[in-house]
Amino acid sequence: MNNKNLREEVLRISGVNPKKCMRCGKCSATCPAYDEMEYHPHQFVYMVESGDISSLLDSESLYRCLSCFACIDRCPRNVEPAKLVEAIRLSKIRKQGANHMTANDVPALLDEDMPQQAIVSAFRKYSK
Amino acid sequence: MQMKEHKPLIVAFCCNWCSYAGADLAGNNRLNYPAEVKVIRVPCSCRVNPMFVLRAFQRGADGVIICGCHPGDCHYVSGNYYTRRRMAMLFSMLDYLGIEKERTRIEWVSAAEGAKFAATMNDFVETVAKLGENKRLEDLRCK
Amino acid sequence: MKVSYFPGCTLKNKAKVLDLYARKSAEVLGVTLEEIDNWQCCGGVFTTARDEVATKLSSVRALMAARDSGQPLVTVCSACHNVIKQTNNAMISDAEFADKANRYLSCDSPYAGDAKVYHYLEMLRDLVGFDALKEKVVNPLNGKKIAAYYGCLLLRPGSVMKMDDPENPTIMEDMLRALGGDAVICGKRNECCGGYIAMESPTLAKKSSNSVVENAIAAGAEMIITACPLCRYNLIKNGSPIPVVYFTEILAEALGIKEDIHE
Amino acid sequence: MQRIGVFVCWCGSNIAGTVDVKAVAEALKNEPGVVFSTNYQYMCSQAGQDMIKAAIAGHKLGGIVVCSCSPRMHEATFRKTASQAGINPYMVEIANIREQCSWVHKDMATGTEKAIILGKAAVAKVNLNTPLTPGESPVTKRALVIGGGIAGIQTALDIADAGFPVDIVETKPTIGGKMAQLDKTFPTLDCAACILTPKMVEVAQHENIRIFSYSEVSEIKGFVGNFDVTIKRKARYVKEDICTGCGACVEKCPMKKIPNEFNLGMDNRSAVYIPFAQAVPKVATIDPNACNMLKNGRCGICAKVCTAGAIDYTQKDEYIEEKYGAIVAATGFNPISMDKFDEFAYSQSKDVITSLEFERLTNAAGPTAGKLLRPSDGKHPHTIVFVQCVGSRCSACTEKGKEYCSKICCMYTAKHAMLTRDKYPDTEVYVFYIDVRTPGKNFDEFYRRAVEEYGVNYIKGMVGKVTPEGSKLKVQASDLIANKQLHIDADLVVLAAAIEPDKSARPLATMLTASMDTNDFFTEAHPKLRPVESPTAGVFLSGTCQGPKDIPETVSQAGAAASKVIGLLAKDKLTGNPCIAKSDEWMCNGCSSCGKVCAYGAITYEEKEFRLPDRTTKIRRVASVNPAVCQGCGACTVTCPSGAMDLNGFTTTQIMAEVDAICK
Repeated sequence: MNNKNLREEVLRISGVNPKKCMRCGKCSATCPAYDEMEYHPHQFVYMVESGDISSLLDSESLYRCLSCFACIDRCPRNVEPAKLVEAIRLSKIRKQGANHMTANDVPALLDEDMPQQAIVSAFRKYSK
Repeated sequence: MQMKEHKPLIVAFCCNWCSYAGADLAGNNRLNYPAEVKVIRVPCSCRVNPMFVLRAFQRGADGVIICGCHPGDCHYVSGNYYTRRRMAMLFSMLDYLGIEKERTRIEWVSAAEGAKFAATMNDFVETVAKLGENKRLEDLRCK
Repeated sequence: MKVSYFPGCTLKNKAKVLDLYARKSAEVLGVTLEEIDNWQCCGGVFTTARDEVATKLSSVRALMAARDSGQPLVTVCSACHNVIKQTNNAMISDAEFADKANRYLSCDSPYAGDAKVYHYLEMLRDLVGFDALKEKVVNPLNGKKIAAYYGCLLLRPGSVMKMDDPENPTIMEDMLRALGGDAVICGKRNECCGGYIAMESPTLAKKSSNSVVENAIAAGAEMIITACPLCRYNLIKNGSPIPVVYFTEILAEALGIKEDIHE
Repeated sequence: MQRIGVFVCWCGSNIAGTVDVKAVAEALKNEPGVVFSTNYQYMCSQAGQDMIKAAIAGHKLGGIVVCSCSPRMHEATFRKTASQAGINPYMVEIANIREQCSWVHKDMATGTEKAIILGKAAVAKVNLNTPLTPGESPVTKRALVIGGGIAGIQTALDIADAGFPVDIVETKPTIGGKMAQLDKTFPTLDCAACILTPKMVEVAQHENIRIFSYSEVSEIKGFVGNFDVTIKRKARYVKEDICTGCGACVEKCPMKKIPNEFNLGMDNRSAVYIPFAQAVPKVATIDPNACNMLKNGRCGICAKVCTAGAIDYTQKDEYIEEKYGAIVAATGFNPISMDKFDEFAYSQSKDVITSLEFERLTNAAGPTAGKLLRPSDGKHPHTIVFVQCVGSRCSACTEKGKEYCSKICCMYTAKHAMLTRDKYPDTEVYVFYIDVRTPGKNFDEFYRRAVEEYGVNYIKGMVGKVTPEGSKLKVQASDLIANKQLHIDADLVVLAAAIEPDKSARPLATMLTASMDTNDFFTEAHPKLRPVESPTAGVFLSGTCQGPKDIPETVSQAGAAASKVIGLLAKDKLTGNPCIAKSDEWMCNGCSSCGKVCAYGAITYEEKEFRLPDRTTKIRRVASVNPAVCQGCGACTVTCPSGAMDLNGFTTTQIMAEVDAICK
């Protein structure tokens, strides 16, 4: 899919209008996963707006978002960057064989105290 | 036999402060539009009683257009908002009565928009001309 | 008073105490938690994608069950609460999604978001009342300095959760005060612990969790309470020097029923 | 039926080039009522006008139609002509056959045809014209200024200097407003008090100005030139005319722990207080919520120490009524509440403050005597973070903050940052900004000086979270240009809170029937051309009640509002526009529909006694239009369900006649 169609798809899935962004950077200022990301929340918004989705699709940043909704709550313009991250991640992992995490990966990542919630959540975020 | 070309009759209500001045500006700039358009000056588009529109159709008008200041720019603060709401109701009723939606129009023309006034009138006359003569509501006793 | 109860996967396994104390405390407070039949896992996180339908159906089923029983739906786990409340909101605000979800479930009466969803804390505040709770306290916490840790899922997105001010919440502090504790307010109480990233990037989870704990200790806390099993796991796993317990544990303790329960 | 004369103008070749003017004059001769019809090269010329006058006299004309250029051009001219010839000026109608006919149609046949129709419409209308006389109303030569900040002060001084009496109503015990709280002013850095207090004194001493401090407007009736206003003078429990402002009572008052509003609660005042040293009037006020004597009768120390005998615990609220010709709203602004922005920890830490609080902290008369000290521990802060746009430029759907730019924050933040670096060079200062907006004389230069000369760190980005930890404030922010997340351990965080109109503005607007926008700023009569007038006649706007403004803008607007007031008060009588609404009392059923759509509050309702045909009387509620307030838009005429409301000069029958004439 070319970037333009991808952009349309991401906007449709997320329901986000990146044009509302006034480029204040509060999303990135509030993001707890910032340092782990190659592209930061404000860049997601800007890159989706300018149609550069492919770079985002190939970035590990997709799996670093914690879905903590801080950027959604604190954005002064109601842009909701986390919804864009989610939409792009889904565009990626919905493709066959593109799962970021498989059942085989899990045992190595577990310890005995880890709550089920973590595994369920990670699966929901990382695989289809 | 060739049909005689129908010349539509258009009544345009223009508010004194924006649209009537816009029509004057179209004249100043010599921007042509069909002579079928006859302007009636009102202080504000909100002075246009739906009865006036009905009366025009009753007397054989083929189209009625109401022009006012842009939303938010009304000389009388909020008059054009009343117009917009009243005419939305009236136009849908007229549509129900069989007067095509295209025969009625509401347009915002500022005093600086002479070109918009001319373009709007050209377009409106062309649209109404395509629909042909308006027979609905026409009261033949008035003829 | 009877309410429908959605415990969730973790409360049946790693977080049994959260569940157990929630039920026992509710009993003391005159509330019966009626577990929904055949509930299914909520999925842990709500997906904000508008075209994701299947992943939200288990929540819709739980909501339907609550509606049919005519009772509010109560959850204890932050994650379940978040997913179910957001799903309920989507059923109200997103007609396209609601239509699809109802078609999938093809039941007699479509679900239109009518069930009322409460977090257990909201139940304490709005249905029981903190004043009534205070009267039931037998072992007051004697001014113990406790920091309430909300994490992210309990309060956000604020416009959907509508539980408390997402930046300046008071609900857990008010509960602590009702129980006779000294609520210590720490600024990081509504920052993320790292959540499920613990699997993918333990370093990030460690960083997030440690900053929360450090902040609580700097504020003078001797203990941290939380409503989320994953928060508790992350804080403890990453070496919190002060105890991190579920809010239901401290509740049961104050209500004087902790000793009755043997794990 | 009128005796109508028709005058067709050639306008040289402007009309005659595409319209057969003779044919038009000929065609209109046969219209009902027309007894005379002619054409001439230039009707607006002296000769043309003389021709009209002669025809009016010669043919005993009652009304005239001039087929010429746009009425916007020469309607006034021909009305004057008619008036000089002895007929009512409103018996003139213009058929616009130039701008809307000859200039836009190329073909002589169609041009002529249309000109005839336009002429017929004008004849049809003038047949229904009636003589109209503009109403007159007297003007009370006194102005009321509501709000005693710099806007109200300047407006009052300018009006008073022109020789008209002015009253200022101020809710606080002193005039001065927000400017009195400021330290220095951008971009010149002169001290606010040094330039404001002389003006306050001038107000106090001006023979034409009365100050009603600690007072509120409680009722407004009437209309332009004739407002009846009730002012509530709240009991201050001190006789204003006797108190010398010596301060003995303040010193001896045992209740000393009352949060001081003037210093935004950063220090305390006593129950009897004078807000600040240069207060005008310099009179003490007793806070009834704090005073023991007033609460439970146990104290009375202030009365004992007052040598002037000014204390009066029995004082009651007093209502005074006064007439005014013009009212100026100058209600000002307040910073918004920071309640919904607690990611910046305003409620959690004393060291997170608003910019207005920062002003007090750096003000020599402030709680720290001008030393920049942290409110929590009184220590000197070494790292200060300024956050801009807190609550400004927020999307409406976030339901917190304001959509507009508050306009003044960029500049005062630059000022704060610069002054901090100037006084305390060891302090590290960061300013987080989205955009730096500096349109104003010497504004950008000022901001650049803060950066280049004073070494303020301007960072493009926003603060996401402030976490108090120990004695530090952990600031997490983004640096968008470096593409980094920053973590700064700050000692003080200053929030540039958005400003909003004072809460008293909305009830005042209701009393004035003045319109407001969705943000509760007063709406101006025209956004470009009448920026200091409210759409409601006789009501004027001064300062930030109309929109965010800095001091020079406020002062210029205050002066402009004053000049409008002076222009109004200089008239002995107001001549109205006679083309206004009128209600047929026999048809009116008092339903109030017209009053609801009137943007000017021109319509009131009264119970009126009617004599019925059977000689009984009946009291009915009917609408009545105030001719001094009505602007003649006609909104009420259309909304009236019983058809009782009509508009002079544009009556329903007149417009119907025009429609008929066009469609014939």
